[in-house]
Amino acid sequence: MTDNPAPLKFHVPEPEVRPGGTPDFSNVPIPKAGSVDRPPVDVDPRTIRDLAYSIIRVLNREGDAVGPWAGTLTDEEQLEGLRHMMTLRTFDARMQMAQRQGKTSFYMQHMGEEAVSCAFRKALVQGDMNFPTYRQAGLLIAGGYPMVDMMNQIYSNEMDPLKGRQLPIMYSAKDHGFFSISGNLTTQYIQAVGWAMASAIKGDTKIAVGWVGDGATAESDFHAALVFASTYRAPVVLNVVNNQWAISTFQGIARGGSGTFAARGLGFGIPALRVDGNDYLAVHAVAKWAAERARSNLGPTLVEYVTYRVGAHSTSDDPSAYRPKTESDAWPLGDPVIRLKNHLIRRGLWSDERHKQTEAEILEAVISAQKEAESHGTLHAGGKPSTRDMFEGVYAEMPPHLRRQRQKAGV
Amino acid sequence: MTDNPAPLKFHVPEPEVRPGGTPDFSNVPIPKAGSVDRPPVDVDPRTIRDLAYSIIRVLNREGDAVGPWAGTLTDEEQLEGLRHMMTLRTFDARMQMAQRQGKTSFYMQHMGEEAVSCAFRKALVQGDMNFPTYRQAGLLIAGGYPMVDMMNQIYSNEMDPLKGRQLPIMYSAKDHGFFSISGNLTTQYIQAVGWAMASAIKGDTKIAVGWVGDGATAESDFHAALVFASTYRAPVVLNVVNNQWAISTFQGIARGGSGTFAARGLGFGIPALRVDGNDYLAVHAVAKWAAERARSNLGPTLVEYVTYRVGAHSTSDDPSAYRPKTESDAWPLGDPVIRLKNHLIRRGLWSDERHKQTEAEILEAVISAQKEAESHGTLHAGGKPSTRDMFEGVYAEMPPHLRRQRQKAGV
Amino acid sequence: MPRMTMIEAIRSAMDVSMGRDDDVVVFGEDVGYFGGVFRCTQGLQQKYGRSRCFDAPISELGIVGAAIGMASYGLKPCIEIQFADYVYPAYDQIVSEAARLRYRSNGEFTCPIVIRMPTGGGIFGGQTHSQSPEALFTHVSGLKVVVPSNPLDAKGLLIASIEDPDPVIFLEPKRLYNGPFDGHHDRPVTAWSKHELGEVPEGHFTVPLGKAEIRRPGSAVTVLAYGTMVYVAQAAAEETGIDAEVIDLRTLLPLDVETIVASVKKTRRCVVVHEATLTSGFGAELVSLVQENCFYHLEAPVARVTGWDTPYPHAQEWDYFPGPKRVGEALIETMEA
Amino acid sequence: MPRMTMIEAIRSAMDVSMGRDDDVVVFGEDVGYFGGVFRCTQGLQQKYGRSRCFDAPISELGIVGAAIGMASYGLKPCIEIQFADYVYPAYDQIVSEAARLRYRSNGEFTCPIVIRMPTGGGIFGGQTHSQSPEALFTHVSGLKVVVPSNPLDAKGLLIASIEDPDPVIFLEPKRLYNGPFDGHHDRPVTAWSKHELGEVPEGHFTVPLGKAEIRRPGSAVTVLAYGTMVYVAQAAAEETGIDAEVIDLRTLLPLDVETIVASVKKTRRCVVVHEATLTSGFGAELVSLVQENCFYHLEAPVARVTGWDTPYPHAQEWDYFPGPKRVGEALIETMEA
Ligand SMILES: Cc1ncc(C[n+]2csc(CCOP(=O)(O)OP(=O)(O)O)c2C)c(N)n1
Ligand SMILES: Cc1ncc(C[n+]2csc(CCOP(=O)(O)OP(=O)(O)O)c2C)c(N)n1
Ligand SMILES: [Mg+2]
Ligand SMILES: [Mg+2]
Repeated sequence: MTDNPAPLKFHVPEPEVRPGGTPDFSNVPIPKAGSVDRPPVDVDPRTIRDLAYSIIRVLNREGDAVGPWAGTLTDEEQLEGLRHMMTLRTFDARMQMAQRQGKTSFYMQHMGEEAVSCAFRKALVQGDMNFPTYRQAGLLIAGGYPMVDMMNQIYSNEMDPLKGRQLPIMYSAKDHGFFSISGNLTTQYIQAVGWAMASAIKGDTKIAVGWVGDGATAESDFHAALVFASTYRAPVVLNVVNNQWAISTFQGIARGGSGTFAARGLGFGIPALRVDGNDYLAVHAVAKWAAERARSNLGPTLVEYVTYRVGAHSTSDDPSAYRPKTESDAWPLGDPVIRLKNHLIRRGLWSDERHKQTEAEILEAVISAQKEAESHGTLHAGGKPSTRDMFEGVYAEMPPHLRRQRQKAGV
Repeated sequence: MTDNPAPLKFHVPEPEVRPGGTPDFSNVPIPKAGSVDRPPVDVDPRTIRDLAYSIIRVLNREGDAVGPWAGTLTDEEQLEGLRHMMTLRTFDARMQMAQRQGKTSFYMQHMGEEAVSCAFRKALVQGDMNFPTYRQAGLLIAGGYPMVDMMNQIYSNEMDPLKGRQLPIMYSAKDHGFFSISGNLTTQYIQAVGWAMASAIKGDTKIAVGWVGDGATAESDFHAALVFASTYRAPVVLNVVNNQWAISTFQGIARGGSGTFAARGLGFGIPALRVDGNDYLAVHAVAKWAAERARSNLGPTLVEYVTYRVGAHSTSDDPSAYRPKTESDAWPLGDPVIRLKNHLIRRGLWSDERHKQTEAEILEAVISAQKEAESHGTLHAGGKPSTRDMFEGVYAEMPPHLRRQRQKAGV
Repeated sequence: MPRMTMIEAIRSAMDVSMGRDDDVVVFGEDVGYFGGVFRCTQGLQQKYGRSRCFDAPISELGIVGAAIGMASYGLKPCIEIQFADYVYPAYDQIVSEAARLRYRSNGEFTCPIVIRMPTGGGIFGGQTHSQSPEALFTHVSGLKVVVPSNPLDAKGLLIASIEDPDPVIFLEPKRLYNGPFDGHHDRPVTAWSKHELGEVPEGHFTVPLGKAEIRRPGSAVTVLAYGTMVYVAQAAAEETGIDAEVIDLRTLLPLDVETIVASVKKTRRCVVVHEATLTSGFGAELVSLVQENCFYHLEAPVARVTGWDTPYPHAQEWDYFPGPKRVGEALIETMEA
Repeated sequence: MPRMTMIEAIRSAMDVSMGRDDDVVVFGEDVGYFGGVFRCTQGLQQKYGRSRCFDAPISELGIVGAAIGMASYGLKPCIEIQFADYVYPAYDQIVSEAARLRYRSNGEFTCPIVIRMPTGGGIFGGQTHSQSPEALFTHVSGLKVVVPSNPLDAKGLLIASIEDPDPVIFLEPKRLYNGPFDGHHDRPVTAWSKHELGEVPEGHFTVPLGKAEIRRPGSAVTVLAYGTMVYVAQAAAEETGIDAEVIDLRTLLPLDVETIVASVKKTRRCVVVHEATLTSGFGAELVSLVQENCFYHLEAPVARVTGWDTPYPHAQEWDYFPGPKRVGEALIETMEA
C-alpha cells in the first residue's frame, strides 16, 4: 500500500471557532464534581495515569463541595480565599486602568484565573519557593505581600523594590516565596527543579513550585525540568496553567495530539493530575496533595489547571482579533469568584450583601494603596529610580569598566 | 503530617552493578517473542499505550520467527540483512584498528547494535531521509553506499567527500537518504520533523526519520521534535536507540522514573513502541509499521530500540572504568548477528560454513576498500584536502572578508 | 509610488516572495491566523493558505530547528522570532546547525532560511523586549546579518535575504516600524508616509546584501551606524552642526568595508554607534577594521557610543538609550581630539 | 611544592572548595562516578558523596538551569559543560537568567555559579570539540569570563571563581591540560611537571579575577593573549627575536585594562591573538580598547592574529590554528609598520 502512496497533507490545528462564530465548548468533557478518586500521596504513579485525562472538581453546579477531594479548608480559610480572589480582581482592574491612563507601560491581568494562584498559595508554608510566571500575582496577594509594593514596582517609581529595572508586574519577593519573574518564558521551570534539588541536597524540608502556561510548555526548558525532576525525584510541584490561549494561539498548537498537558508527565513517570482551575476548593486540595508528596520525599507532581483567560493577554493585546468576543461566557467552568461565593452563600457563611460590602472595602483598600504608591511617582511623573541605580547591581561589586561608564554618564 | 516533616533526601539513580560487581539483568523484563500484538497502522494511539512498556520480539530463543510481527522479509532479504550486519561489524573492526594505527583521529563502532540501522534502512524507500547520529552507519552499508567513500571520509584524505572538514564518521550522503551528521547531540531530531513537515507541505510522499540515543533524549531538541511532530502530525519516525549507556552514565540518568524511553511519546499522543533492537526481524517489522503510518498521513511514531552497546563509547573511551567488563555477555537479548544467523541456519538457508566463508569474503572486500581509500591518503600521510578547501563552502559565494583571509593564508 | 510603513514593507516583501516562489513558507509564534504581534504577516495565511503561513508552538528552538529541516528539504522558510530577546533558546540551532550545514556537508545540504526578529529599545519594553543581539551573530561564520533602517531597504533587503542561499539573521529595529525615530523621545515621530524612504515599489526588487549606504554625506567625521541609530546620528550631526558623513551599514555580515574605509580615509575621524552594550559589541569589530585599514589616516581615536554594559532597564530607558545628546558629545570630542 | 597538571590543579581547586564549603556542589555529564571525560572531577564523588558530586542527564540547558535554581537557594554549583562547543543549548539560561538575576531582582536573588568548560583546538577534534566561544560571553553584562593558561592560575582562578558571588564562565584550554603547548604540533610537549607554573600549592589560595599577568616582559611590542596563545606568543617572540611583552589576560571580563594600557604606552605597538574566529571575536574589543586608550602612543595599527572565519576544520587543523609562524609574521609586520 505504500507502493503508490497518496500525497501527504500538512496539518495545522485550528480552534473550533473563530471571531464571528458561536463559541462552543460542548466537545470539552467536564466530569462531574466529586467523581474523581483521591489516591494516597504515596500511590504508585503507574496506577493513576487516568488522572491525567480527567478533571478533579469539588464544587458542583449547585454550589456544594462534594467528593473525596473536598474538605481541605476551614470555613475561615474559604472566606479568606474569596477575599483574596476579589482583591486580585480589583487590583487588576485598577492597574489595568492605571496603564490606560499612562501611569505605566504595561499590565497583565488574571481575570478568570484568580483561583489558581490564590488557592495554591495556601497549600505552601513559609520557606517554600514559587517560580511564577506573570499571571500568578495571587501568590503575593494571598501571601500577604503589600499591594503598595506591587504597585511601586508596576509604576517603576522611587519606592520600586526593583529600582525601575524590571518591566511592570515582574515582581520579586523572596521572603514571600516568590522568585524574581523572568520575561523569558519557561526558563524558571527548570530553575524551580534545581532549587528543589538544592533543598534535598541540604536535607531541608522546603519545596519548590514551578509555573508555566499552556503555550509555554512547548519551550525546551519544560523538558529539562521534567527530566531533572524525574531523575532526581526533586521535591517540586510542576504547575501548568492551561487557560486555553497563549497569545493568539489556542492550546491545540502547544498541546498537539496529547489530549491534555497533564499527559506530558506520564512520559516521565511523574504523577499527573488535572484540576478544575476555576474551583478554589479543588485547586487547594490538589495543591495540598502535590505539596505533601514533594515534602514527603515522594518526588515531583505535574498539575494542569483547566481554566480560561477571560481578559486580553496583556495591555498590548486585543483578543477580539482571534476569538469570539463571547467565548468566555460560554466557558463551562464558570467564574471562580462567583463559584466560591455561591458555595459560601449556600452554606450560610456569606451573603450577596456582605459580598457587595466586601467589594467596596477592597476597592477602598486598593485605592488607598494606589494613592500611596502614586505619591512615590508613576512611570512618567513624580519620583523615580535614579540613573545611578541603573548601573548598580549588575555585579556584587561594580567592576572598573562599569564605573567608568557611570562616570561618563555623569551620575 | 507535614507539620514536622523529615529532612528531604537527594536521589541520584545508580546502575545495579559497577566494575567489580557481577552483571545482572534479571530485573529487566523480557517478554516472550511473539507475545506482543500487532495493531493496524491506523490504530487509535490511546488504545496501544501498553506497547510503550513492552518489547516487540520476533526471534525466539530457539531461533524461530514467531508472532504477529513476523514475516515482513523474504528469505533473500533476510540473507542480505545478515550480510549487512556482518559487513558493518567487519568495517568497524578494521576502522577501529586504523584509528589505533594513527590513520585517523577518532572512531565509533556499532558492536551489538548492528541490527538497528541495518534493518531499519530496509523499511525505507529512495527519497526518504534519515537524520542519523554517529551510530547508524548501517543505514549506509545497507543502503549500498560505497565503503570506500566512508573510509575516505574517515581518513580525511584527498577523496574525502567532505573535504576534510568533518570529524571521522560524520558522513553526509544525500542521495542515500543520509543527512549530514552533526557532532551536537539531538539537534537533528527536530530537523527531521521539519523535513517531514516540508514533505507534507509540498504534498510529496517522502518521510523522514529522526535518530537519537538514550542519553541524548535529555536534550531540549527532543522536546521540540515531539511537540512539532505531534502538533503538525508530521510524517516522521522518531527513533530512540537505547543501548543502555550514554558515555559513562547508564540509561537511568536520562530516563528517570519513566520506565522506558518509549513512554516519552505518550505525553504527546504519539504511538510509542519498544522493540528488541538485537532482533533484525523485529526491528524491520516495527520500522515498516512506523514508516507506513508516516506515509499514510497518520503522523509520527516513536520507537525505542532496546539494545546494548558492547564496545567502548568511542576510541576515546574505556568502559571498564564504569561497568563490569563482562556486562555485555550477560545482556539478555544476545547478539544480533548470531541470532539472525541461527535463525537462517535453523531454516536451512544458511550454515556455519557459509557464514565463515562470507566472513572471509566480507573481510576481503573491506580490506580492498581500505587499500583503495588509503591510496588516497590517511589523516597524517598521503593525499589530503587542501587548505583552500578549508575556506570554501562557508557560504555559497565567498564573501570579501573570507577572500582576504584566504589570501593572507597564502592559498 | 505607494507609501509603506516598515511593517507594511516587510509584509510586502514576504507577500511578493511567496507569490513568486511556492517554496517560501512563513511561520512563527502568532504569525498565522493573527498575523504577528507587530502585524508583519497579517493577511498572508488568508492569501496563501495554512500550509504556507502558520502558527508555531512557543519554541524558538523548534521554530528554527524545523526551518532548518525544511530548508534542507528545499523550502525557503522565512520565520519570525517574536522579539530578538527570545532568540537564545534557538541559539544552538542557529550557531551549530544553520551556520555550518553547508560547510560540513560540503554543499550537499544547505540552509536558505531567514530569521526575522524585532530588535532594539525605545518602547519601554524592559529587559526582554529591547535587546540588540547582533554581535552574537556576527561572530558566527556561515551567517549573514542584516539590519534595515527604512521601509524601502527593509523590503529590498528582506527579498534579497529570502532569495539568498544561506541563513540570514534579519533584525528589524522595532522603534522604526512606524517612523524614522531620531532618539528625541519627547518629540512626535514623523510617519514613514512623510519620508522619502517610505516610498516603496509594490512589486519585486532587491537591495543587495553586503552594501552600505551613505545617508548623509559629510567631510568632517564618519559615523558608522545601523537601524535606529542612523537617525540618531543624523540628528546629532544636525544639532552639533558637525559635517558628519553618516553611513548606514545595512548588512553587518558580510560588511561593506570598502565604503567604510573610503569614507574614513576622507574624513580622518570616525564614531561608531549602536544600541547594544559596549563590551564585545559589533562596534568593537568596526573600530578594529577602521584602525586596521585607516591607521595612518586617523586623526583621533575612533569613538564608540553604545548602550551601557547593564541589562536593559525599564524606567531608565532614556538614560540608557544612546540618544542624540551622547552621540553629539562624541562627535564634538572626536572633532576636538 | 607539589607538581600538578592543569587537570590535577582544577580538580584540586574543586576539592579544596568542597572541603571548605558544604554549599559547593559539582555536577555535569559524566562527572560523577566516572570523574569527567577529561578526569577533572575524578575522586570527588567518592570523597564527598553523591549529593555533592553527581552525574547529570545530557542537557546543558538543564545543567545550567538547575544550577541557577540551586544558586538562588544558596548553593554554589561548579558545573561542567563537557566541551565548550556544547554550551549553546544553555545559552539562554546563561544570558537571560544567570547574568541578569541579581540585577533584575535588585539583589534578592543571586547566581554564584561557575560554568567550567574545555575550550580551544589543537586535538583534531573537528567542529565540535575545538571552539573558543569566549566572545559570546564577554558581550553579556553580568557575567565574568576567565581563561587560565597554567596549573597554578587554573587552581587559584577556579577557587576565586567558585568564591565569587556572580556567575563565572571558566574556559579551560584543553590543549594545555597536560603541558604548555606552544603551537609546534610536530614537536613533543613539555609536561607541566617540568614547568615552574606546574608548581601548585596543595591547599587554599586564590588568584584574583580581573588581573592580567605579564608572562614575558619586553619593550618592542605588546602581545595580548590568553589560554594556549600565551605560549604560542612566547614562542613567536623567541623565534623572531622580537622583544615582545606577552600579557596573559587571565580574566577577559572584567578586563585588566590598566596593565594593557601601561604596556602598550610603553611599547607603542600591539598584537592581539586568539584561537576564535576573527570577526567580532574578543580581539576586536581588545583592539578597540587599545586604540581608545593609547591612540596617541601607537606607532602601528594593532594587528589581530586569530582563527579564520570558517567553522573549525578537521584535517586542516594546523592551517587553521594561529601558530607561532602566523603570530611571528604579525610581530614582524607590526615592528616594520
Ligand atoms: C522565550 C519567549 N518567547 C516568546 C515570548 C512572548 N510571549 C510572552 S507571553 C506569550 C504567550 C504565553 O502563553 P501561555 O504560556 O499560555 O501563558 P498565558 O499568557 O496564557 O498565561 C508569548 C508568546 C516570551 N516572553 N518568551
Ligand atoms: C550537545 C552535546 N552535549 C554533549 C556531547 C558529548 N557526547 C557525545 S556522545 C555522548 C553520549 C550520548 O549517549 P547516547 O545518546 O546514549 O548515544 P550512544 O553513544 O549510546 O549511541 C555525549 C555526552 C555532545 N556531542 N553534544
Ligand atoms: Mg495560556
Ligand atoms: Mg546510549
